Amino acid sequence: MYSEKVMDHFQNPRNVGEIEGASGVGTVGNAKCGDIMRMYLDIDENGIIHDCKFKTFGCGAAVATSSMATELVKGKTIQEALQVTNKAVMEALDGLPPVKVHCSLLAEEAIHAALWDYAEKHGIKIEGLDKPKSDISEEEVEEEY
Amino acid sequence: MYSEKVMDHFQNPRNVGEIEGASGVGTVGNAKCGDIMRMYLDIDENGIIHDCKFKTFGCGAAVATSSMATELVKGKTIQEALQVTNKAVMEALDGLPPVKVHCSLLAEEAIHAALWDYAEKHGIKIEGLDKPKSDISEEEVEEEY
Amino acid sequence: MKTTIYLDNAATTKTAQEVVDAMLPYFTESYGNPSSIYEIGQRSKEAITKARGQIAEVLGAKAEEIYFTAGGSEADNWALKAAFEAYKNKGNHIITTKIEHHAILHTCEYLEKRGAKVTYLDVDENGIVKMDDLLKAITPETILISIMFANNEIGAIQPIKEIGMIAKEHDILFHTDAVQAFGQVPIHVDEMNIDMLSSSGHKINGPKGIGFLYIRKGVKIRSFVHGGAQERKRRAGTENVPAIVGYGVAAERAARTMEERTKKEIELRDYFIGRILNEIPYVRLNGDAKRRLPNNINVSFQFIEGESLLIMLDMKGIAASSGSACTSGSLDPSHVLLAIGLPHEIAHGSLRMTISEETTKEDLDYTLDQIKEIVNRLRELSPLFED
Amino acid sequence: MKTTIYLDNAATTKTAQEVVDAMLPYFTESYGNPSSIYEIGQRSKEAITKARGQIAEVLGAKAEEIYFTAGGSEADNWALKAAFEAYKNKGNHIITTKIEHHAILHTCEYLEKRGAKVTYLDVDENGIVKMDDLLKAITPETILISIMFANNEIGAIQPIKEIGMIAKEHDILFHTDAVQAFGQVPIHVDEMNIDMLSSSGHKINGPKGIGFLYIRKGVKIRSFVHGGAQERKRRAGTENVPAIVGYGVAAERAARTMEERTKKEIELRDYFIGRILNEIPYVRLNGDAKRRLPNNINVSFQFIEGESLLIMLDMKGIAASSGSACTSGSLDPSHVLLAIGLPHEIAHGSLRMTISEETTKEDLDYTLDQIKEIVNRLRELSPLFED
Ligand SMILES: Cc1ncc(COP(=O)(O)O)c(C=O)c1O
Ligand SMILES: Cc1ncc(COP(=O)(O)O)c(C=O)c1O
Ligand code: FES
Ligand code: FES
Repeated sequence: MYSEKVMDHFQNPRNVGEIEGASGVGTVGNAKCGDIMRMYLDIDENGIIHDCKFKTFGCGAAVATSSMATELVKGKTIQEALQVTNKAVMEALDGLPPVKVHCSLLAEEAIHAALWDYAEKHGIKIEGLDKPKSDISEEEVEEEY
Repeated sequence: MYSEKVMDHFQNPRNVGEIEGASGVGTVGNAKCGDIMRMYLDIDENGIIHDCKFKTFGCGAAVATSSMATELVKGKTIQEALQVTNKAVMEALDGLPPVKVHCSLLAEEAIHAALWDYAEKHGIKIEGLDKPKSDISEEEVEEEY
Repeated sequence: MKTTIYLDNAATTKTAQEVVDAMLPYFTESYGNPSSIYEIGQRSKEAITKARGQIAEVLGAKAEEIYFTAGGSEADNWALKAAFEAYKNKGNHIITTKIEHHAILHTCEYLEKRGAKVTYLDVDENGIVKMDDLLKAITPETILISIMFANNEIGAIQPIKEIGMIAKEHDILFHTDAVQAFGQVPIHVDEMNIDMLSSSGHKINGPKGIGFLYIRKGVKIRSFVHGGAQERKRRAGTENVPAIVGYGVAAERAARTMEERTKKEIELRDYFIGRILNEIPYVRLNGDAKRRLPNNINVSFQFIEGESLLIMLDMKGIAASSGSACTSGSLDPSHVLLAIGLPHEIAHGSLRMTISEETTKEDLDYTLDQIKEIVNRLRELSPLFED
Repeated sequence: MKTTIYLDNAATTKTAQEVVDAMLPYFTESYGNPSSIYEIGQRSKEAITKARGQIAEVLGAKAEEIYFTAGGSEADNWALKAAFEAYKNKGNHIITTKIEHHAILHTCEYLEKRGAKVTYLDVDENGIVKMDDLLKAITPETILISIMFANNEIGAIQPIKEIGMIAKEHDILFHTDAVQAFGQVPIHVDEMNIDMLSSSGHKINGPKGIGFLYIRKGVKIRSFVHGGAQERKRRAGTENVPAIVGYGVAAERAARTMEERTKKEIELRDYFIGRILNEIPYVRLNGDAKRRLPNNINVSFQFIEGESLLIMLDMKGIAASSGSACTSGSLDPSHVLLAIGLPHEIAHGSLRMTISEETTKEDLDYTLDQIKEIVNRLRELSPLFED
C-alpha cells in the first residue's frame, strides 16, 4: 500500500517533538476527522528555518508526510518553504495512494499555518501566503454508486 | 431422481405395442406438451381385461407409469381397473419426483380413455367413469417468484 | 451409470487442475480480507488485481472496467436493472431477442412489470438476429440493446460487431451476455463497441460462483448489491478471492489455448454432426452450421422426447442435455428452439452435446452408436412413429 | 511483515482444512451442473441437498427454507429489497438500527430513495437496542424489522428473542443479519420467531463467496436475481457446488465445536480484555462486557489514530482491524462507535481484535506487549497527548 519511503518515515519519523518558544506554530486538521498536525518552526534573523518539529495524530501517511515536510523545510528560507507543496512532499515520498492525498495537503497547510503564525507574531506579511484554512477537506471525492 | 422401479419400467417397459382390433383404445396428452400416451385394452366377454398394451411419447416417468399401469390393469375387471388411480401407479413405482406427478395422471387418464372408448363401442355405461378430459394439466403448480 | 463421456460443457465445465492449484493457497494460507491493510490482506488484494488484469486483457478492456459478480446471472440482472434505473429519464425501451438466456428474459419480464417496454427480436431459422429488425425496433425511447454473443442451446453466434456499430450510431447502451462466448471466440470490447458484457467462470474451466460484468468507463451503472466499498463501490460483499484468482487463470488459459483448442473442436463437431445427419433418419441440425460455437452440436430426432433420450444416454455413461422442458416439469420446450421455428413435438426431441478439449473422436463414435440404438428403441415405443 | 498472529476473524476466517477437503472433489471430479439429470449432475444435486440439511439443522429450520446466495451482503440486500417490494401495499416503514452493517444501511438508503421510511434505532452505551425504543417505533405502516443478531465491530449481541416476540405480536416480518452470530451463538429460528436470517460462509471457516438467506416458509419474498429455476426459483444462477458443500461442512463443524470452542474463546477474550484495561492507561472497552461475541475484543486508546496502530501491528506480524475510517479515505470513524456514544477522536483510536479457536494465550501476551510499545510511541507523536 505505502512506498518504502513512506514506511520509513512512518516508522522512523524525523523531527518529532515540540520547540519551546518556537518562532511559529501551526495546527491543522481536526481530531473529529482523525487527523491533527502541529508544526513548530524555529526561524532565525535571516529568515532561515533553522529547526522544525512536528506532532501528528493521524494515519501512517499523515505521520510520514509530516516527517518528510519537516525535512524539506529545514534549512530553507521562508520563500523556499512556501514552495514545499503537498505534491513536493508526495514526490519526495515516492507517492501516496489516492485516498491518502489529503494527508499530504495537511502537511502543506501545517507549514503555511506555522508561517502565518510567525508572520503575525512578527507583524510582517509573507508574500504569497494566505490565511490558512482551519479545516482541510478532501480533494478527491470518489463517485458514489 | 427416479426410484429403481421407475428405472426398471423405463428401461424394460412391459407390454409395449399395439393390439389389433382392441376392445378399447385411449390416447391422452398432446405432442406439443411433450407427452402422448396411447393405451390398448383387450376386454373379454366377462369384462376381464385380458390384455393391455401401450405406446408412449414422453419422459422417463411417462414411459414407466404407462408400463406399470398396463401391468396393474391386466387381469382386472373393469371396475377394478377404475381403481388404478395415478396414486396407485405411483405407489407401485415407489414414488415419483413432484414435477413428475402429472405423468402418472396421464396414465390414469389413458386407462379411463380406453375404457370410455370400449364403453362407447359397446354402447354401455361404466359406473363411475366420466368422459376423459382431452388434455391433462399440471396438478402441482409451483409458485413463481 | 457413472458419467464417463461428458458432453454438456455448455452447462458447466470441469475446473482445470491449473485453476484449482492457483486457488488452493487462498483458502488456507492467503485467506486475508482484501480490504484489510495488513500483509495477509494485501496479498489477497494483489491476487485480485492480477486476476482483474488477466481478464481485462482477454477483452481488450481496462482492468478497472471489470467488476466481479457471483456469476453470469447476477451480471445479467445487474446490467439490465441498473441500466433501466440509470437511464429511465431518457426512455424506457429495451431491445433484446427471443433466444436470450432466462437470466435476461426473466429480468426483462421483471422490468416490464415496472414500466419497461421490451422488444424481443425474432431470429432467423439459424438463430441469427436480423439487422433490419434491430434497426426497425429502435425508437427515441430506446435506452438499451441487450443481445447475447452466442446462444447456449444452439450455439449461434450473433453479428456483435454490427450490433455494436448500430448501438453506437444511435447512442444506445449495448450489453451482451457473453457467458457462452467468452474464452471461446475472440472478443474486443472497443472494436465491437460493447458497453457492458457478462461472463461466468464455470463455463471456461474456471470455478462456479464467480462471474463479471464489464462496464465501460463512463457508463453510469449503479450498484446492484449495496453495502461495503468493494469493487470500487459498485458491488458489495467480501471478495471471493480464491474464485477470482481461479477465474483469472481460467481466462488467461482460455485465451492462450483458444486457437488450437477451437480448431480441434470445430473439426470434431463437424465430423460428429456429419455422421448424425447421414446415419440417422428423421433428424435435423439446429442452429447455423458455420456461425456456431466451436463445441456445440444440437440436433432434433423426430418422434421421440428428450428426457427419455437423456436418461438412456446416462445409462451408458454419457452426459448431454435436451431442449425438452419435461426435465423441469414445465410443458413448454425450449424457447430457443421454438424461436427458430421448430414445431413443439420436434423441439421436444432435441439433444444438445457440447464438447470440450478433452473430447475424443472415440467418445463421439461410441456416443453415436448409443444414440442410434436409443433413438430406435424410443421410436418403437412412440405412438407418433409409424415405420 | 508476514502475518503470523491473525486477530481479524470478524473480517474473514481461514477456510478449515476439513472444509477444503470436502470441496475439492467438486471442482475436478463431481463438477456436474446440479440441474442436470445425468449421474454427474445428480451427484452435485445430492451434495447440495446434504449441505442444505446441515445448515438447516444448525438453525432448527427446514432444509427447503435455506436459499443459497453469494454471501451475506446479497442475503441482506435480498431480504430488504424483496420485503419492501412484497409488502409495500401494507406499508412502507422499516425499522432497523444505527449499528447495522453497511449491507443493511446502504440498502436502507437505497430504499429510502424509493419511498421507504426507515427508523434507525439508537443503541445504549453498550451497543444494545432498547425494547422500549423498538415498541415506540412501530407504526401501522411498519412492514419489516431488521436488527442484526450480533454486531461485527463491538460484538454486542441483541436480545433477538424479545425482538422476535415483539415482531410476532405486531405481525411484522422480522429479519436478522446473523453474519457474525451464525455458528458462534445458538440460534433457533422458531424459538426466536425469526422470519429471515442472513449468513455468510467465510465468517465460519467456510469458503468466501457463499451465503444464505433463511426464509420462513410462507413468507412471500420474490427473487432478487432472476433467471434459471435454481433455489426453488428464488435465486437464479448455476449453484456454486463446491462452496455450498464447504459451507455445509463448516456449519456442521461450527455447531459441533461451538460449546467447547466458545468457552475457550471467552476465557481468552476476558483474560486479554482484563490485561489491556489494567495495564494500559487511557483505554476503554467498547461494547457490552457480557452480551458480546465470544471472540470479540474492541478497545479504544485515547490520543492515537487507528490506522497507524494497525500498520505498526502489521510490522510485528499481527493482523487486526480498527474503527478508524482513515483506512478507507473517508473521514468519519465507525458509525457503530459513534452510535454507542464515543467522541470522534476516541473512535478513531479503536482497535478490534477477533480471535479464533487457533489463538493461544502466548499470541495474546505477545500482542499485548506490542500494543503497549506502539501505543506509547504513537502517543509521543500525538499533539493530543500531554503526559
Ligand atoms: C454483520 C455483517 N453483515 C454482513 C456482512 C457482509 O457479508 P459478506 O461480506 O460476506 O457479503 C458482514 C461481513 O462483512 C457482516 O459482518
Ligand atoms: C447465455 C447464458 N447466460 C447466462 C447464464 C447464467 O450463468 P450462471 O448460471 O453462471 O449464473 C448462462 C448459463 O447458465 C448462459 O448460458
Ligand atoms: S411426460 Fe413430460 S414430464 Fe413426464
Ligand atoms: S490522516 Fe486520515 S487518512 Fe491520513
